[in-house]
Amino acid sequence: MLETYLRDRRKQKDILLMTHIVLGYPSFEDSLRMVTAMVEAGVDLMELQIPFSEPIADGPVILAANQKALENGATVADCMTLAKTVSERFDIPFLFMTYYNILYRYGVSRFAEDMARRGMQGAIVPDLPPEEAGDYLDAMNGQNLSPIFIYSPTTPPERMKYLAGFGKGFIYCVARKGVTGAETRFSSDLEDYLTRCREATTLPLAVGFGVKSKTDVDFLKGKADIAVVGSQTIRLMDEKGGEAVEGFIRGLR
Amino acid sequence: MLETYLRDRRKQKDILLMTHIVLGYPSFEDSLRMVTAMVEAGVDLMELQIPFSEPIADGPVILAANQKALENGATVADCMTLAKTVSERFDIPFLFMTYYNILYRYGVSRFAEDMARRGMQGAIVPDLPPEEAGDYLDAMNGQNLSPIFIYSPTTPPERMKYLAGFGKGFIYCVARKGVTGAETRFSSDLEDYLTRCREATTLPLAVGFGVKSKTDVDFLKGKADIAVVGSQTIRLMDEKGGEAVEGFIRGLR
Amino acid sequence: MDNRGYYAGFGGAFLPEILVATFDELERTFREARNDPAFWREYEEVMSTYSCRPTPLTYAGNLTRHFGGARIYIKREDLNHTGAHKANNVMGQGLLVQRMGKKRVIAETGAGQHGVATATMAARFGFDCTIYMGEVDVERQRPNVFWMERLGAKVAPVKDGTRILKDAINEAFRDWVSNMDATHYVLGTACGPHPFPEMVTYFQSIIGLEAREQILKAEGKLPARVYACVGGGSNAMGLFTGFLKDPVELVGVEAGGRGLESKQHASRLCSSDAAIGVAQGYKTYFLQNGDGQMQETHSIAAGLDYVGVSPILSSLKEAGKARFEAATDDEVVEAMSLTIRKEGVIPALESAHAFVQAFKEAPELSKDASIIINQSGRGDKDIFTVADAFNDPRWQDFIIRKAKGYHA
Amino acid sequence: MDNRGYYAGFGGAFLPEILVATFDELERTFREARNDPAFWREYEEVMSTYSCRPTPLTYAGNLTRHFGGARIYIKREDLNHTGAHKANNVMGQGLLVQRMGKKRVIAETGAGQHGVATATMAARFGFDCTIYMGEVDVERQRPNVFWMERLGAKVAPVKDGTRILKDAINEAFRDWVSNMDATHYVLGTACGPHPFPEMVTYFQSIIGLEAREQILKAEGKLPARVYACVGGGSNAMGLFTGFLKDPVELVGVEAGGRGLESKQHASRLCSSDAAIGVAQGYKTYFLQNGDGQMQETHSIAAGLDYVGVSPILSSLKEAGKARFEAATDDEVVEAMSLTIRKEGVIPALESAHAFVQAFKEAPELSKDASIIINQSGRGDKDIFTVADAFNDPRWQDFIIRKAKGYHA
Ligand SMILES: Cc1ncc(COP(=O)(O)O)c(C=O)c1O
Ligand SMILES: Cc1ncc(COP(=O)(O)O)c(C=O)c1O
Repeated sequence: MLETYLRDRRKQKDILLMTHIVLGYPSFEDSLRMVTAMVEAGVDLMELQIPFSEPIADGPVILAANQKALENGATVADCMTLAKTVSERFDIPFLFMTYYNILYRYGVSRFAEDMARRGMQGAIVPDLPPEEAGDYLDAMNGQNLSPIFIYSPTTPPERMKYLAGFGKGFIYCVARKGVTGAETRFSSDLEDYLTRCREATTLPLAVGFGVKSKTDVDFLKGKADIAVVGSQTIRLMDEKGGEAVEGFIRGLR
Repeated sequence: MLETYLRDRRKQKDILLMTHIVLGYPSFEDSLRMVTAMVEAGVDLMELQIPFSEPIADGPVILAANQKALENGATVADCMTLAKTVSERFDIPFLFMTYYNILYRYGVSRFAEDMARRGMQGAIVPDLPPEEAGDYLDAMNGQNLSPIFIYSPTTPPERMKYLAGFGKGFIYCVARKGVTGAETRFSSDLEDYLTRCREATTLPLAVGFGVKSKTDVDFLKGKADIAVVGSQTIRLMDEKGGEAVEGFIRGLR
Repeated sequence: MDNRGYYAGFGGAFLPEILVATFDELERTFREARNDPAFWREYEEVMSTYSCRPTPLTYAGNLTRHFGGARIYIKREDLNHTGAHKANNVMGQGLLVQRMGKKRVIAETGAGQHGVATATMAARFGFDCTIYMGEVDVERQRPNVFWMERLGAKVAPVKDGTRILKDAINEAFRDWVSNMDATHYVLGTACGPHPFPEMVTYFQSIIGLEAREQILKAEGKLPARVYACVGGGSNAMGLFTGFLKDPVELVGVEAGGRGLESKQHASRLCSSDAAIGVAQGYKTYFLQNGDGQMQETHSIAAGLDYVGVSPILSSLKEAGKARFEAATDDEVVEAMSLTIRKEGVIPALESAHAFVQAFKEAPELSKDASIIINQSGRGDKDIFTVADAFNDPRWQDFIIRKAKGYHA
Repeated sequence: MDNRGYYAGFGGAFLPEILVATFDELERTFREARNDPAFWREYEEVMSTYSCRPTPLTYAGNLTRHFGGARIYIKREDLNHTGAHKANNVMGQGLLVQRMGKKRVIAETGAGQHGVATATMAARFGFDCTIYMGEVDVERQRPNVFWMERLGAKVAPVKDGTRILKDAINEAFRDWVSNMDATHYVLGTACGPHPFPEMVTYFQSIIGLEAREQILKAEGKLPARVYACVGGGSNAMGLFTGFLKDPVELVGVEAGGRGLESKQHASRLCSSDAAIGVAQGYKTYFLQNGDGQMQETHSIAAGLDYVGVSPILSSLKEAGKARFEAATDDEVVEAMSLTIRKEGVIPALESAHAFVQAFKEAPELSKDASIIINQSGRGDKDIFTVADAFNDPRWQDFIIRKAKGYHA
């Protein structure tokens, strides 16, 4: 189970690292290379984003990657194939991240089955609050997969508790308002917010949106369990090529 | 007096000829040349049009001549000067034709005085019905000048009589609806109309609008006293030069 | 015609003889309609089911606060079908054309606004329609030409004279004297020979009647002043008529163009470049030279770019019953800009003239007082002119790209 | 949020967690306003003094005679301030924004119509305003961009995705998730997460309420059918709401583009290219591929060129309570042309879709029956598109000359 893995791993490390890539961006070969590099660099778990044409919660960098992947012909089937390859090849948990329509069109329970069969451990679906997630929760739970839910700085404490009731594996705390990829201020406000998150759930906490340096990761130590690095690696790959990514990730902790 | 002159002259000819030119078109020298040629060709009286920027009752040919004359700088004073020259030099009656604003701005009574002083015998002002013409009639009558009024095919018999009460010299019968210069059908309708005109007044009748050949003039013989040739001479001058005009006019009777 | 439509010496009917009978018929028909109480009701019915009368009187709270004086109201003629007060006049004349049993209408147009309105009326009433439009305006106002043609009207470019509005009027008269039997000339403003000034004013008076009722309802008392732009004068007469007997100051605003000293303007009532004269069938102030030749005029607003002005306005001016001011092109763009931004309404360039003067005077009036500005039309019809007035580079890029798309 | 806005399984609120609180506030505010009888009166007051509601129901006698069947009525949403029914929605949301004490609004726009309406509302209410518009549309719809800027709005071109309407919606959401505290997102149609479909329908229902009253007054009985074009579905829902409980057939007309077989259309409810899905926060029929990726759409009418459709319409379709048809681009131009010529009204290209279907069906209906077509907007705003659709060579010359004047 994802949560157990994370708790075990946390015993060995101050903070865990989760990275994020968009599958098929710019190609599936590149995706595989990125996963390899990231695992070698020591990340503890990864989000694999199935590209969607309307990635409403994503900022410009990930948005562009989604589009490019689709233009290059990425399909959900390709993503499933890659998922199988990486979970067989590497020893860390992989999660899908995507928008609900991808699951809906695939068929939610079929999607969960196929995920499980390919060794995936969970999913993050940012446009699916638990109120809309009946089928999804049934399917995920039926396959022993972890549905990851999200906290935001605007989420009131009662709702945090409510969300915790549905989440498995960990809670994804978005560090600030806005979409992925923009600047985050690692401040006392963020600290207060994480305290509220901590009080609302016993699940491990992942913090994402704007994490892009060792300083950021250090800031999170003791306040969260997982630092999530998303747009920054894509930005790096776009600017300096995939090779730069491994070094970058090694340097984060 | 104009009417007496016309009656005398009619005793000698089946029909009289009145021609029309636009003063200052294309220049005052040309105007003088045209008058000379026309008089030599035997016309019995002439309308000299003082150009106006809004010649509402004129068709394209005379309209264009008005504009050109103004563009070339023609002024009312120039027209008065030419009027003096021609009435001193030639032995036929000259009339001004123009629109009321020219008289109005000049001062109606001053205009009449100046006309008389320069030997002009009357005026045709197509946008001045007798109802609006109090000052004008006083001034013209005061100077023994002939105000020419107009009949049209839409004028009912009573109004013809009414107009005849104000007119001096002759009545100008427009041959058809429309503006100067278009085609007129010399038909039994026209004949009926002229019969109505004849019944309404004892003044001599001039017929204009569309007279442009010997056939037209012949048609009018016995039905009217004066044939008026207007646009056709300007058209001829534009197309074949002033020299062609004299021959044309000679050929009309 | 007994009543020749004189207003303290202005007006009259200086008609070619051939039109006398036609005007007699028109005047008779109008007189009868006016005396028939059912006629005005029919007119109101048409205007409320085909256009959207009564048009609102909008309280301009933001502008009021901005100027800190009188409470500013805007009469929303821009919401009329076809986008201006011109609809009132054409629909009214359309009803008269029906009464006369005529089957064809003609009209002049400058900006194109009255042409579109007339073509619209003709489509609706099933009349044939020819619109005379100066060649210069045909070139400038292509969008309106396009719509007139879609509406089934023939647009006849006038290539004579200065090739603008006054020449189009002349040409319409030339058509009329040939085809008066089945044709009515729908003159677009409160000018021309009697009964046009009276008739157009009658139809436009719906503006003032509504506005008076609306302001009394909103404010409980009459406004201190009312403002309207003055081209031929129809929207001004329409508004003023509602308040003629009231202690309300009537302010007409003419096109000051590049300034009253520049000779490039269209101010007949507040510039010494104008003098009384007779043209296009009526007596009024005209911009003319000493010989009586009409002068070229200029305004940023095509609809105000005319040499003459309603004889009724001339008489109101002489009697001191209305005050006239001029607004320059630059002032107009500025007032328009402010109005759009503050209230979200887009006055036509013509209408914006009235706003200029109202804005000058509002601050000096008491906060208890109110004023009404007539928004005679909407400005979005003027995109080509307005974009040029604002000198918008991205608009120019857009047009250039568009042109390239046509393989220019 | 207790009521999640489901209509027979369509709708819902598929929200990023960060917006949940914002939607709770919006839904609460809307609920309170709706339960406050003074609120609808305030709304009507705004719509009648700032726009010109009630808009007329115009009897189209010429078209009726032309088709020889049912009596045709046209509901005149084109006469609204800013030229379309979009005004109803934005002014209503504006009042809610005031209630919430927010100071900034954002909106998406495709054709520009909703952008202009929102910018207008923002100017009037004194809100800051940003309009998201696909880069492709910014290029195509420059006139509307020009006016939005004059109105004080910031127009943000969206360079992502297909760079049209749906991408503008995504981008507006991205703004909102960053700035929800002081910002309200004025969604332009009856789509999106709950409560938008219900809320937009509520404000647009003024169309149907008026139309019902008006037709009863004019005809003494209900119409046989009512027709509205369907983009997102707001004008259709607005009209239909007035007749939902009546024995009146509701007909929605989608963009058939180059034909339903061509894949170049925007028919979600009457084409097998569409399937149920979840995007932009709600569940409905979307034009999408087997993977759930949204497809490119096409319509001559920018305002219908959208992948999704109101969940309420989807539910009406499934329940057999409304019928949906498609009109092709060519049919639209023809119907528009006929309407302009016969009645002197200029439907927007969007609205003309409704006319196409009504014209197909009018002849088969009895002469005693009546139908209502919703003229959701006016077409003169679309001069660039319409002139291209009519392929007018003189328009092209005009643009080319204009471009030369800019030293192109
Ligand atoms: C919007 C608008 N306002 C005003 C005018 C000026 O005309 P009038 O003075 O007759 O109202 C025009 C003329 O085209 C116009 O279009
Ligand atoms: C005039 C007009 N009609 C219809 C629509 C389509 O929107 P809806 O289906 O929400 O009414 C639009 C959208 O821009 C529009 O501008």
